[in-house]
This record gives sequence, C-alpha cells and structure tokens, in this order.
Amino acid sequence: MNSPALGATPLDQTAVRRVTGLTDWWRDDRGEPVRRNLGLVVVLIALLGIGAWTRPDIFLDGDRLGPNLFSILKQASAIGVVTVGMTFVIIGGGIDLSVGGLIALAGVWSTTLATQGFGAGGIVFTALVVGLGAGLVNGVLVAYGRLVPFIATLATFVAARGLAARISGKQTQTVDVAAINDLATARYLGIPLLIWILAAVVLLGWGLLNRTTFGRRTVALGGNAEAARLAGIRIRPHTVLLYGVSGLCCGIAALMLTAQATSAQAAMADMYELDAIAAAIIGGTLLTGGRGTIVGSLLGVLVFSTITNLFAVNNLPTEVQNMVKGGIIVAAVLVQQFPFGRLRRRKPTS
Amino acid sequence: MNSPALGATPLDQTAVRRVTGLTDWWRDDRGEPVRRNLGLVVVLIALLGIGAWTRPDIFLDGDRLGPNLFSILKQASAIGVVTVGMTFVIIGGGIDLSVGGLIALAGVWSTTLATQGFGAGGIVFTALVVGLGAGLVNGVLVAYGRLVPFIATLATFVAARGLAARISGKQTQTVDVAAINDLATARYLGIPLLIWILAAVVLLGWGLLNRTTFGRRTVALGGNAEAARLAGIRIRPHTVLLYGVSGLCCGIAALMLTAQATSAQAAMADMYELDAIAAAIIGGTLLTGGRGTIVGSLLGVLVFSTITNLFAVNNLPTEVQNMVKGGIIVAAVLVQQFPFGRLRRRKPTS
Amino acid sequence: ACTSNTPAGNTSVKANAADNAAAGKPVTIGFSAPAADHGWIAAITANAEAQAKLYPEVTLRKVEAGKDAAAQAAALDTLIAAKPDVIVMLPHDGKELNSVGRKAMAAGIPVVNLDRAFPEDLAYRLQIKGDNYGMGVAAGQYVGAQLKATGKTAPVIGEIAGMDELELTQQRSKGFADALATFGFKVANRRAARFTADSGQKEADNLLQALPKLDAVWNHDDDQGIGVLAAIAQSGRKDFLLVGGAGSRKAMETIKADNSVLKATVTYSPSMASSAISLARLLAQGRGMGDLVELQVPKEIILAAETVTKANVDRYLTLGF
Amino acid sequence: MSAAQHGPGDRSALPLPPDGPGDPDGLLLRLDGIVKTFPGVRALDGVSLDVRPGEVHCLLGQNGAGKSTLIKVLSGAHRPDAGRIEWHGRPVTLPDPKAATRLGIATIYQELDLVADLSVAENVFLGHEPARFGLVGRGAMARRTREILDRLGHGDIPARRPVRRLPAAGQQIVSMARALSHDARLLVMDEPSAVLAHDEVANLFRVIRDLTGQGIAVVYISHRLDEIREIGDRVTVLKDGRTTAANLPARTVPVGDLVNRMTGRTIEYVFPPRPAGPPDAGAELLEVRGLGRAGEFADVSLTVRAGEIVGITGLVGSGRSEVLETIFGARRADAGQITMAGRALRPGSVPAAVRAGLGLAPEERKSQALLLSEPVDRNMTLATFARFASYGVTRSGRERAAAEAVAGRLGLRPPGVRRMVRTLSGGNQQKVVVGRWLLGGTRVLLLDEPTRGVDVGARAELYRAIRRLADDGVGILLVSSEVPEVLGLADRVLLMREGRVVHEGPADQLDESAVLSLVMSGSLHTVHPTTERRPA
Ligand SMILES: Nc1ncnc2c1ncn2[C@@H]1O[C@H](COP(=O)(O)OP(=O)(O)OP(=O)(O)O)[C@@H](O)[C@H]1O
Ligand SMILES: Nc1ncnc2c1ncn2[C@@H]1O[C@H](COP(=O)(O)OP(=O)(O)OP(=O)(O)O)[C@@H](O)[C@H]1O
Ligand SMILES: O[C@@H]1[C@@H](O)[C@H](O)OC[C@H]1O
Ligand SMILES: [Mg+2]
Ligand SMILES: [Mg+2]
Repeated sequence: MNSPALGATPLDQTAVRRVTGLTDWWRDDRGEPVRRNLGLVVVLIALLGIGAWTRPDIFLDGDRLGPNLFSILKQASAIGVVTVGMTFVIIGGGIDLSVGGLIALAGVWSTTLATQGFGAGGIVFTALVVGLGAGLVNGVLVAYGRLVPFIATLATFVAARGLAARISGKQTQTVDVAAINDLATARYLGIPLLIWILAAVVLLGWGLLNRTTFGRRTVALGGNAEAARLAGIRIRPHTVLLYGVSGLCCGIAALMLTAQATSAQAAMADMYELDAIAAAIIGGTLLTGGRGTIVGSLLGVLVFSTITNLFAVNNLPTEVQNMVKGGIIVAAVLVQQFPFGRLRRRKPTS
Repeated sequence: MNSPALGATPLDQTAVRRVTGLTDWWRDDRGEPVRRNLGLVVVLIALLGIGAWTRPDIFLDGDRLGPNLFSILKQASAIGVVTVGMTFVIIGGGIDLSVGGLIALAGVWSTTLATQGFGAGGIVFTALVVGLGAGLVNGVLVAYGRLVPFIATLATFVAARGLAARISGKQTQTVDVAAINDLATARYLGIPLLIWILAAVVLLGWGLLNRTTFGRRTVALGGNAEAARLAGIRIRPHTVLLYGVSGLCCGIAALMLTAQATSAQAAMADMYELDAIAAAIIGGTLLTGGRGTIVGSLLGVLVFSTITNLFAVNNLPTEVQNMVKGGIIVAAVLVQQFPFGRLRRRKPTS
Repeated sequence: ACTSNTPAGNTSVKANAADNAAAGKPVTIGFSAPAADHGWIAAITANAEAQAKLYPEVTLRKVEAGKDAAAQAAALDTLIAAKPDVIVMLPHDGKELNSVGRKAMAAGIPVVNLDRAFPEDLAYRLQIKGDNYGMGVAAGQYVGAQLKATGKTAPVIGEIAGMDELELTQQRSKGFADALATFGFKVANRRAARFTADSGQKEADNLLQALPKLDAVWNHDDDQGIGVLAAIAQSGRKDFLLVGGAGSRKAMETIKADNSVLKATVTYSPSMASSAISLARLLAQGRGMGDLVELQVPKEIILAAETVTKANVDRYLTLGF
Repeated sequence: MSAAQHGPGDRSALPLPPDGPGDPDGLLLRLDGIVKTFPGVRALDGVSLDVRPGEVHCLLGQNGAGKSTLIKVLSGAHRPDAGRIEWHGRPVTLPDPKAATRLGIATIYQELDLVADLSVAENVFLGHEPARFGLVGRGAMARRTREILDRLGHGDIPARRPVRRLPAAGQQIVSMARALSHDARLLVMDEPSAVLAHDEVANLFRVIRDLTGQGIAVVYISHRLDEIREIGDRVTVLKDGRTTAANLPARTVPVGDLVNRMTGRTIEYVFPPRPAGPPDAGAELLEVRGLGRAGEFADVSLTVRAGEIVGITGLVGSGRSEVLETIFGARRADAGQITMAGRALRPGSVPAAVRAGLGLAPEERKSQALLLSEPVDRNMTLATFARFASYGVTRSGRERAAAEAVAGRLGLRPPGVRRMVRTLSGGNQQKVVVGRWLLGGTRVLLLDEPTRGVDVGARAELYRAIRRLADDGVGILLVSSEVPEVLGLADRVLLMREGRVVHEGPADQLDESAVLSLVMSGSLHTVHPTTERRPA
C-alpha cells in the first residue's frame, strides 16, 4: 500500500485480528460499553450473592427466589421505563428533571372520575397523551425557547406537580377500573406483565438508539451539536422529539405505578428524576451527552432496585440503609472501573 | 466602506477600540454574563413591581417594606451561601448533589448535646470542620477515585443524611446555646447578621473567582481539563479543594439554618442541592463548566426567594404557587435572553 | 373555706352548659398548615375551612405554609403582622417553629397549635395533639390481643411506618413496640413509606418479600394504606391481619365490608382541625367550653387514639377523612 | 486500491449533465459582493468568487482574511448579510447546510466536525444515512463507506471503528470521505492538508485530479503555496475580507506576487539565519535516554542544548507527538529517563516538567490547548498567570500587557486580546497556542506542529520568534510534518519512523528528498489503541 495506515495497519487487520483480535476489541472503545456493562453485571451478581449469604432462606430457596426476583424486577419496571427515556435525553445532550412531575400529572389526570368514566381505554389514552404532550412542551421550551434544559424541565416539573395537585384536589384518587389495576397482577408465560412492558420498552429503546437514524442522530446531537447541524440535521425538531420520548415514557410509567398502587396522587413518583438520572449515569451514560447505552441504564436500575430489596429482606433501618447505600454506589462504580482502570485515561473532572 | 475592525496597523487598532469598543464589548460574548445579570436585575425589579401591585400595603409602605425585604434576604442567606460554593464546583466542571446532606450532617453533628456542651465555639467549629471534611471526601472520590461527580456526590448525599439520622436518632435537636440562636436575630447597623454573612461570602467568593490564581485554575479546569493539565495545573488537588469550598459553605449554611430554626435535624435543608444548582444556572453558570459568575448566582437565589415571598404575602394555595412558579422561571429566563436573544446563537442542547 | 353551712356553697359546679353556639363578637382566625402532600394534611385544611363556615362571625385567613419550616415561618411572619385575633397552625416541625409561636404570643396573639407539639409552653395558648405514642399503643394492643387469642406464641409482626424523619413516626413506632412487648411480641421487620400510596405499595411489597410467613402488620397511615392493601392483594396473601392508622373513610369502609385483611384502624383524626377552629373562636371571644366549668378554654388537649373495628366502625365513619 | 475502481455507491462517478441553462460563460458558481459581519468584525466585506466546472480554484489569504467564513457561507452554515450567489447562472439562497448539499455543494471544514462516538461509516453518512423507514441500512452504509475510503487510498480504516480511535490524520480522511459521500458538483476543502503529512497530501491530490477529471469543481484552501502551484488551476486572493485578486493562473503567477497581494508585503518563506559559532556551544538542557512506550515508540534518545533548535520529522503516526507528550510528563514512559539540566524529571508529572522549565505547545489546539470561551489574553497566560500573581492574587493588567505584546509580534488579527478565542480564525487560534510559551520562563520549549494552519506572513514571524527564543538561550524541540520547515529552522534534525529514530544529524547536511526517502522507505505499522484522538 502506498500510504501509512491511519485507521489500522495490515498487521492490525490480519494477525492482530486473529491473535489479539478479541483482547484488542476488548480493550478498545468498541469494547468499552460492554466492559462497563459487564462491570455492572458483576456488581449485580455480587449483590445477589450478598442476598444468598444474608437470607439463604429466600435467595437459595427456589419457591421464594422466583417471587423475590420478580418483585425486584417489578419495582424496577416503572423507573426502568422512565430511565430509558431519560437516557435518550441525556445522550442527546439534555436532561429531564420533570419526569416525576410528568408522571404525577399523567397519573392524576388519567384517574379523575371523569376519565375513569371512559374506562381502561380512556385512562391509558389520557396517560400517554398527557405524558407525551408535557414532554413536547419541554422540548419546545428547550429547542425554541432556548432555555437551558435543566431550568426548562425544572419549571415544567414544579408546574406539573402543581397542576396535578390542583386536579386531584390533593386527594389520593383510587382507581376502580379493574382492567387497569389488573396490569399489576396479570402474567404472560408466568412472567408479570409489568416486566414484559419493561422488557418491551428496553428493546424498543435499544433498537431506536442503535438501529435508526433517529438514534444515531441523537448521539450526534449530544456528541457534537455543531457537526450535527453542519450535517444538515434539523436540531430543534429533533430535540423536541427527544423530550417527547421521555414524556411518553413518563406516561407509560404513570400507568404502571397507578396500577400497582391502584391509585394516583400529586405526590407520586417522588424523586424519580434523581433515580432515573443516577441509574443512567451509573449505566455509563455521559452526563455531557453523546454517549450511553440502554442496556447500561437498565442494569443501573436493576442495581438500585436490588439494593433496596436487600435492605428490605435484611430489615435495615432507613438511616443505616442510606449509609450503606452510599458505600455500595461508590463500590459499584469502582468495580466497573477496576479491571480496566489503567486504560480509561479520563480526566478527573469528567 | 472600509471596516476598521480588520485593520492591522496600530493606528486603526486604537480607532476600533474607540469606535466599536463599547458597543462591541456589549454585544459580543464578553458582555454576555453582564447582560444576563442585567436581565436578572430586570426580573427582580419586575417581581418587586408585582409585589407593589398585589400588596401595596406591604411593598409601598416603608415601615413594612423594610422588614419584608429583610425577610426575603434572610431566606436567601443560607441557600445563597450554598450556591456560592456550588457555583465554584460547577464552573470547575463538576456538580455537588450532596449539599443538602452535608448541611444536615454538619447541623446535626454540631448540635448534639455533647457538642453543645462546648458552647457556641464548639458548635461553630464542628459545623465548619464537618462541612469542610465531608466536602473534601467528595473531592477525593471525584479526583482520585475517578467517580463521575454526579454519582460521587449522590453517594455522599445519601450517606450523609443517613449518618445525620443516626446521630440525631431521628429527633429534632433543639439548640439551647443562646449565642447560636442569636445569630438569627442579631443586627449590625440595623441589618440582620445573616444578611451580612451572605454578603461576606458572596464578596469573598467573587474575589476568589475573579482575582486569584485559584479562580483562574477553576475556570481553566472546567473550560478544558486537558488544556489545564498541559498548562501544568495540578488538576486533581485543585478538584479536591473545589469540593472542599462547597463543603465549607455547607458548614456555614448549616449554622445559619440551625440558628434560624433554633434546631437541627436529619431532614433539614431538603432539596437544597436542586435549589442551589437551579439558582446558579439561572444566574448564567454553564452546567458543563468553564463559565459562571458569583453575582449571577446571587441574583438567581434572590429571584427564587422573592418569588416565594410574593406567594406568601399573596398567600396563593401551594398548588397554584407551583403552577405559577414554573411560568415565572420560564419567563425569567426568557427576559434574560430577550433583548439580545438574536445574538446568542447557542446550540439548543447547551 | 367559707364558714357558711350551705352545702353546695364552695363546690364549683355548672348545671346547664353555656351555649357555645351563640354568636359572639366577630373573630379573625389566622390559619397555617403545611402544603398537603397526602390525604391527612389535606383533610386538616378542609376541616378547618368547613368548621369556620359554621360560624357567621368567624373569618378565616389562610396562609400557605410553603415547602418547609423556613417558608412556613416566613408566611407566619406576614400573618402575625396582619394581627388576627388568634392563630391556628399545624407546624412543619414543632421544634423548628416553636420560636414563631413565641413571637405570635409575644405579639399578643393567642396560638392554637395542632398535631406537632411545641417544646415550650410560652409558644402556645392551646395545643391540640393526636396521641402518636398512644396510636402505636392502641395498634399494638389490638394486634397483641388478636394474636394471643389465636394462640400464637411467637408471631411474625411487620410494620409499615410513615415518613421516618418525622418525630411522630418514631413515637408511633415506640408505642407499637412497647405495647407488643407487654405480650412478649416484637416487630420482625419495619419499613418506612412516605405517606403516599405508591410508596406504601412499594414498601408493603418489600415487607411481603422479607417475611414469607406473616401474622400481622401495622400500617401507620391509611392514605399510604391504599397502596399497602394493593400490594397485599397483588401478592395474593391473606394469611395475616392488617391494622391501619389515622382513620380514613376508605379504610373504615373496607373494615366495614370486612372482605380484606384490614380488620382495624387506630384513629389519629384530622377532625382535630375542626375542634381547633371552634376553640380558637372561643379563645378569641374570651369564652370557655360549654361543658367545662372553667371560664377559659384549657391549655392542652390530647385526643385519645381509638381503635376502629367492624364492631364500632359505624360510629366513626363520619370522622373518617 | 487504485482510484480507478468506482463502486455502485459512488454516484459522483456518473457523467455530468451539461451545464445548467442560462449561464453563458459556463460558470458553476458565482459569488458577488458577499458581506458577513460578526459582532465587532466584518469578516467578509464584499467578496467575489467564480468557479468553473472541473477546475481547482484555490483560495488564498492570511489568517483571518475570511476564507473559512466564505466557505461557510457557501455551505449554508452562515447566512450572508449581503451579496449574491449564482449556481449554474441562477440566483440561489443557501439558508441551511441541507440546501447547499441539495444543490451539490459538499464541504470539508477546517475544524474536524466529526462525532467522536459514532463509527466511521456513521460519520460519513450522518444526516443522509441509507435507511428504510428510519431503519439504518448498516450493511450498505459500511459497504459504501469502504468504497469511498478505498478511493481515498485508505481501505484500511475500519468502517465500524469509532472515529475517536483514529489519529488526527485518519479523522481528516473521514471528513473527506464524508464530503465525497454526497453526490457533489462542487467540493470545498478548507485546509485539508493542514493535518496531513507529505505522502498523505500526494494521496489527496490524486483524488482531487480524479474528481476534476469528472468535471467536479474543487475550491481548495491552503497556506502551502507549493501545493497551490501543484494542484491549483486558478487562484483568488482574499485580504481583510475583500477580494484583492481574482482568477490568477495558479501555476504561473509569481509567488512573490501572491504573497504581496495577501499581505501587502513581500516576504516569502524566509528562515532566520542560524547563529554562527559551533552548534554544541550551549549547555545541555534536556537529555532523553532510551525513552519508550509500548506500542507507540521505543529507544528514543536525544539532547537539546541551550540556544539550540532540534527538529523532529517523520510520517504521521511515527510517534513524534507521543515522544513530546511523554517528555512533558503528559504520558508516563515505560522505559528510559529524562533529565533537565542534569536533574532527573519525575516521570509522568506535567507540573514537575513545567517547574523544571519545560513547555509544550500541543498538536491539537481545540482539544489540548485552548479555553475556547475565554479571551485571548487568558489563554495566552494560562501557563504563566501564577507567575504574574503575587500571593495568589492575579494581575490581569500585567497579563494583558504581556499578551498584547506577543499578539502584536505574531500579528494576531483581529488584534484585540479580549476577544473570545472561539471567534478567532484557525490560524490565529494556533498563534495563541504558541504565543502562550513565548511569555518567558520556559527553558526548553516543545513545539508540536506549531505552524499548522498559520499563514505565510505569520509563519515567518513565528520562525523569527522561535529563533529569537533560541538566541535567548532557550532550547527548542520542534515537531513538524513540513520537511522544509524543519530543515530551514532547526540546527539538528531527528527523523522518526515507526516510533524509532532512524537518523540524526545537522540540518544543513540534509535536503528534502534525502529526508523523504529516509522517512518513507517502509511505511507505518503501529497502532496505538490507547490514544484517544477526539475530533477538534
Ligand atoms: N463566529 C465568529 N464570531 C466572531 N468573529 C468570527 C467568527 N468566525 C470568524 N470570525 C472572524 O472573522 C474573520 C475571518 O475568519 P476566518 O475563519 O474566515 O479566517 P480564515 O481566512 O479562515 O483564517 P485561517 O486561515 O486562519 O483559517 C476573523 O477575524 C475571525 O476572527
Ligand atoms: N496508521 C496508524 N494506525 C493507527 N493509529 C495511528 C496511525 N497513525 C497515527 N495513529 C495514532 O495517531 C497518533 C499520531 O501519531 P503521533 O501524532 O504521535 O505521530 P506524529 O508523528 O506526531 O503524527 P502527527 O503528525 O499526526 O502528530 C498516534 O499516536 C496513534 O495513536
Ligand atoms: O402527616 C401525618 C399524617 O399523615 C399522619 O397519618 O398523622 C400525622 C400527620 O402529621
Ligand atoms: Mg480558516
Ligand atoms: Mg503529532
């Protein structure tokens, strides 16, 4: 060849592929998300190990392990859906602080007596539309109002919780539509519907991010907005859609929570924004955008809900829970970094 | 016509300075922070205007306006101090989610019966040391543990609240040391001590950021960590100090809050992280680091506490408050941008 | 003592209750309670307003308490400045707002404090509290008695508390534990929810996982109880008994229907707000309570925590919030 | 991989339709009286330019003259304040990049505009991915990308590798591939050769000839006059945002003439004279022995004396930057030791190096050197503000004065030092990076591609400044891909290939061809998986 190789050398392509191909792939950036995710898998297994060690009666007894795992996954379901949406927004270079408020608004709006009058269909429709609509409002504020995402979504957050309180008259609205409440109990192939929903959303999210122009352009937007603009991507509409996705996820989550609590209220989904962001980031999403994986976010959510479950089954007092939790989070991240720490030349402030 | 701005000779250099100098400065990016801050001042005046219009009996009556303004400022004092510290961390390219937890920890630790035994001195000392210490822990986790700041400080947040609950046995600890409680009532030159403290911290913060090598390093670190590193700046120790500053501010704030409530508890300073970050960002600090002003942050804090005060004196129902608040926040930011909006070609995702 | 030999002379008795209903001089009552994040607090405000409407001469000035103690303190400052005849408040935290109470009293405005106690007497003229400790005791005694009756010697008992950072939650748990101890029982697992239905559902679910075998559960708050019941229903477990707290109408209806594990609830009624308003009115008008001999309203009232079961539920339904 | 093969994806290979109707003089593009102002700057002040199908039209001008702004107007990235754009003789407006692409205008921007976490293929087709119902046709995309890369002589760049993993030069190839991925009639290249070494440029020219052969026009921007001579047909010269000369014959117009029209002066590449006296006069300052880093370079030994300029050249990726960064402590060496003035340097510590008097002007200005939203003076004093300060209190006044002096020396334009670096032209940004180390206090200065994108006039000035530093007793270690530069400026030259020093000797005993044959024989076979090169 008449010129120095700039991507890889012949050596790299042949011999290296064969000999060091795996380790090479492993150590290089393509391996990076997988590495991170493996780290989280390790953490998850470790946590389950702790479970087995502290509560063998549950974690080593088939009849009890199953239900317990299901309950971990069910508790991960709603926040998991929200985190998928959040992941898109963050990868796209934004942030969505409004999710808790949007869930409350969608939940309350879709369970007013009036709405319940329309039956399950009406409730589902309302929840999704309200979620999506509010999400689009976020998007417009950010894309066209030029508001910093943090502020824009903070504003819609307070506004949404307020509106929800207004609508519900600060009452807890119980749901009498059986079809809705059944969402929390229904099972297919022995697996709770809530878990199927989570699985579906994760799968769709993964496809959307990795296999569609929308997903790839989202990465471009968050990674290098100027490059995206010069490539002719219409940044603003795209941004609006991103927040729409997050809003829609909130609508879905609202239904899942409402079904589980057989009720909705203005204060529901407390702290969901923080949990979702934390899960996404622990899952390897870059807070500055341009980088992240759906699988990682899912694992992040699972880590957190497993921790909660461990605390519960071991009857730790709230304050001890918190103290330990802090430690576990740090440990989890360190585990992720450990094996490859040397390779990840990342600036301390990143 | 011949454009002086492109001239090369010293002669029309000076010409440029004279002719386009000011408007130039004003219109281009260097003026931007000042413009933003002016925008916020406008917003503040507008808010006071609303006050005068809705409650003339308070806002137009000298005898009652004074106390009311003081109460606005007093409410701004503690969160204001925290926001100054937060501003440093964010400008330095990080984020500190732990402030609420650190305040609670410092507040509770410094008001245990044991500590109160040492009198005012012991309490002040403990609060400051605990705040500073916890802050440094954040810094070490970020700088040397290579944890993403969001996660690291989230971890210390939960841990700190947990520890605080542990120490206080979830009781609200009342303070019997008069000297401390007096902080909330004392006045100098007719102005409440709390406001003096805020003023002092803001002044120090301003000087530290704009007139010292520490400040310059901070901006460099947040602006381009790699460039800072290659310029010989020792970014890790500096990162540790940054979080130390924030922690110290939390210690001070803990004292101010304790004095006002004549008590401390594990749940105190709820949501302070969010309020502080929001205030800083509305004040023009870039969430991605490298840019921000102390004055802007102060104005941000004042806007929020003025809004709260307006709601109180007009006693809007809380849910309405929230709905309106959302609107006001959006409006506030838009006002900031309006006059010069055309010039600020800022990527929607920023 | 008086030297007269007429017997009833020096005993203070009062035959017919003075009619408190009779209208008195116009009264402005300032009122402040935390923002309602759940049913019970919402009921507090609702009751206060309803009660005030009953008296033509009473005008209620409500000031919103905002999101935390500091905000409420500020709100009350403005209220004090407006000089109402009396102030009724439910503080975010008794200890944190104690100083504000004192301020109002010092300004000559009698303070009626609700639910979350002030540490200092100087901070209030009248204090009406639910009995948090007693609430736990009542729940503990009911649970203990029921399980004893079924001959359980080492029953598995769970507890779902409210917001753990509130002192009243601690008091309730203590009462519960103390009462159980008298039976030689103890709490096997305690989860703290946040007075909201979804948090209740979550913690109940956790509790059910933690305790595969279960005899009784006490849930501090009927509002979050909606979620607790949901979780139990979803788990399909019926093998234990559930006791509620605070006493919502929904809970009472469920108890009445007797088609779930919820067999009782211990009251902690927001009706205390209604009473507070009527007594505040009397205070402002310088009148005593009809059935009391004293000329003035007493200094402290602690509502008894009663146990509502299928047997007596009808009497309580009206108090349910 | 010859330029001959055109895959089906390569639609630009199809014969051109005859020039659009209504353009008598057969022009593809005509710009007339284009004006573009930025706050405080009139970047374009009535520029005119016309381009014929199949020609290579070179744009020449000093740093800040307005070249990049002009092509951004052309590509729809900037909207002009005034002026007229004709395409095939028909007036058009270019409101946004898409519009330009639709017309058939493709652009390679001066600053690499790639997305670090997208693969090579995804970057090449960003915005016009082959897709069905929004589903990306990854296979097709990878295939067409490979075809384009082959045409560029770089079929070796894996289409699915994240661009972050590519060297600066590799990334440049990718942005070329992106431009070629469009069905373009006009290809605009803003300093494509700046990050390319000699052999790469030859490659680029082959591709350009191939394109023009098909009637595709190319607008080519470069500060290397020899390149313009070699590839250009016609030259248009910009100065201070105005066209000072149009459509000069690229091959025949005298160089002095061009320079004169650009600068108003008549300097050319003039290298300041080397001092008389023996080169080894000065005391040894920097000594490197057997330095090595796995996979990057090995057994590098060199010394730099006070007052001496040592040049390193070699192919892209021969490891020069790594060597500099390792000496500077930005990377930790696996082997060897570094001593400054006889005292060993703490390995892997930049602060230690700086304290010992080392300074590094890194290769990639945006990612490694600049605070883009800070003003020029703050950037210039980034490494020295502490020295101006007393008791930790900074002295902005003095810093500004010092910065203004340097800015004046390097002919920064616009001259003001309070302007945000982001708003400076590429070459002027480079001046800021180098200027940072002209502020004094440095004993040995490491320069990595210091003149990248710097115009002829400023270059000469930069050379003089460097020589002046040397005369003041500073030792200089200069890495450059421009052989003449190294030969002209350095006293002693090291040649690197595949991470090893293959020759060392006095500059005046080498000539360009000798260097090239030494450097080219055999080609680069090193991969450095761990170096992350973010696109600027
Ligand atoms: N976004 C901007 N804001 C303000 N001024 C700008 C902006 N972009 C360019 N300029 C100014 O416009 C003038 C022309 O810049 P341009 O990048 O076109 O120069 P150039 O000819 O490409 O120089 P170089 O050869 O260094 O790339 C410069 O003075 C530059 O400072
Ligand atoms: N052919 C290649 N294959 C893989 N990686 C390469 C190749 N060429 C360069 N690189 C990467 O880009 C970097 C460029 O090499 P480096 O910059 O150190 O050498 P250089 O001689 O300075 O080249 P340049 O002039 O581009 O700086 C190398 O460190 C390596 O990480
Ligand atoms: O808010 C609390 C309420 O929910 C609980 O049930 O009773 C006490 C109240 O303070
Ligand atoms: Mg340019
Ligand atoms: Mg290099």
